[in-house]
Amino acid sequence: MDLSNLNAVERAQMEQLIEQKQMKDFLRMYAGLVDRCFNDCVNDFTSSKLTSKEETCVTRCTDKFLKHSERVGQRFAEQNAQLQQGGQGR
Amino acid sequence: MDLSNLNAVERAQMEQLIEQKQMKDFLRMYAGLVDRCFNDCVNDFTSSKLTSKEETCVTRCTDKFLKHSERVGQRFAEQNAQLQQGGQGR
Amino acid sequence: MDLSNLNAVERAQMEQLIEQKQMKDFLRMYAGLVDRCFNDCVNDFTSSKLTSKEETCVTRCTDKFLKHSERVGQRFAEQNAQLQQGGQGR
Amino acid sequence: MSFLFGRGGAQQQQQQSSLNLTAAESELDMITDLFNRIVETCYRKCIPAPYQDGELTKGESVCIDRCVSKYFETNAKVGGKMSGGAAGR
Amino acid sequence: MSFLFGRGGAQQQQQQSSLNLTAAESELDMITDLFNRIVETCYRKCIPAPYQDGELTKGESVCIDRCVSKYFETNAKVGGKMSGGAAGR
Amino acid sequence: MSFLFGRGGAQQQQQQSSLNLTAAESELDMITDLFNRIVETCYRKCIPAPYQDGELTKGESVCIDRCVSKYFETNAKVGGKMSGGAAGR
Repeated sequence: MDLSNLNAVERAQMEQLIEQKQMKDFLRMYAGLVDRCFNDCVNDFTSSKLTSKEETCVTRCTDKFLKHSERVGQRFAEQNAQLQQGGQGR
Repeated sequence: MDLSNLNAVERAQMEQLIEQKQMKDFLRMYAGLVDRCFNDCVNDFTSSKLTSKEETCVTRCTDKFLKHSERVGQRFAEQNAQLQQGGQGR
Repeated sequence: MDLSNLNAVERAQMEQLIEQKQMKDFLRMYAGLVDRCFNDCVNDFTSSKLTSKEETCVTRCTDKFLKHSERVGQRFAEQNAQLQQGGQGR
Repeated sequence: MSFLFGRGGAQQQQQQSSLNLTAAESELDMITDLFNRIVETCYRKCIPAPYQDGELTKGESVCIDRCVSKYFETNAKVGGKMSGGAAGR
Repeated sequence: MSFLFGRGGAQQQQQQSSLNLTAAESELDMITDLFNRIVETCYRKCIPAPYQDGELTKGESVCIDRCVSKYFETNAKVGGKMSGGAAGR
Repeated sequence: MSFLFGRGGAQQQQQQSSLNLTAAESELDMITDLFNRIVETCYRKCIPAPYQDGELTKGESVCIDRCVSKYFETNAKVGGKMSGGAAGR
């Protein structure tokens, strides 16, 4: 993303904005992760506490998703860089 | 939610903000309810008016969802209060 | 949508707001279209390029969706006009 | 002093202007949201994959028309229940 | 000059006030979002179509209670993993 | 009077600055949204429950790589149709 047409004041404001958005996006991802793992793992409502099977599933789901998200991030950055070089620009 | 670190002016602004958000959230819930009940109940497109079977389904769906939402609200408030007392903070 | 209670300055601001929202809504529709057609058409991950079958599906999906969206727009405008006349307000 | 007085008057106009715009903006958002939901829902109900070609079939077109009509009717029905019946919140 | 100085002091108060409100607003948004997700998720898990009538059955009510409890437990579990373990971003 | 003139000049700078930031912010939002959609979609396509363990299998990793690549290709394809073909709105 090209920030070179912003002056110093704008760049500082943009950096603060990016920081706020990153926090907001982290919270969004966290909420989505809870939702996904609950939906995939929790189907037994004979008790009000998670069964040990459900706990294990939630743990694995969280680990898998975070690693998945990291890998997508790497491939995404590569694809984005290719687009920039190919001159398809933005 | 702890509003005690806000002064009187801020508290008034927060109360106005909460009011706006409640309205926005009510509209969001209403739109989601229409969507859910339409998806669950309406599958017959041989006519452009709701059949009486579809009308009944939509009525029941709406009633059930509002009672469901009320019950979740009660359990949610209890869970939230437990978290506050347990000192797990938020 | 009744803009007659706005004065000239407000009307100009509203028109600018509508323009920004239309751009935002176009981008939202574009992103949703990519997501839908990918979900419906792309299921073969034995290669990293779209197969010709997947390409055809994506093309048809895009065409169908845009025509669908256009038709919904026409019916939506008619329904909205009926509501205005019926005095049910909004 | 008239400068301050004028600013006060301008502030009041500013607030009323702001309220008018906020109300118009809320209405626009609601209509846009309703439209987007109908597009999404009626596509799912009327136009299933796999896609034979890029045109709408006669059956799909008729389905879309009826779907939009039924959605508006459902929207009104639910709205009626929520303003008349017990609030659930 | 005191006019300018006063405005500077008012600006600092404005910023602190703004931060307090932003923090309170963020917290409100998070709680609202959590509530809405639980309503959505537990409806899907506990109350399937077709709908026999407009009341909650005993079974549905019990399911809702347990669903809310389990969701909070899942929320805490995932939160614990994300603050303790490796960040995935 | 120079005060008023200066404020006018500052206002123009303010507007241009505001436009630059708005454009940069829009771009950031679009990229973030695309990333989030790819994470969601490729997880659904490549990593089905039940979960045997907390690591990605070799098959899942390869699927993710290809899914990201295909998603970018689809994104470009749809974008091309929408700028070149008939607008549907």
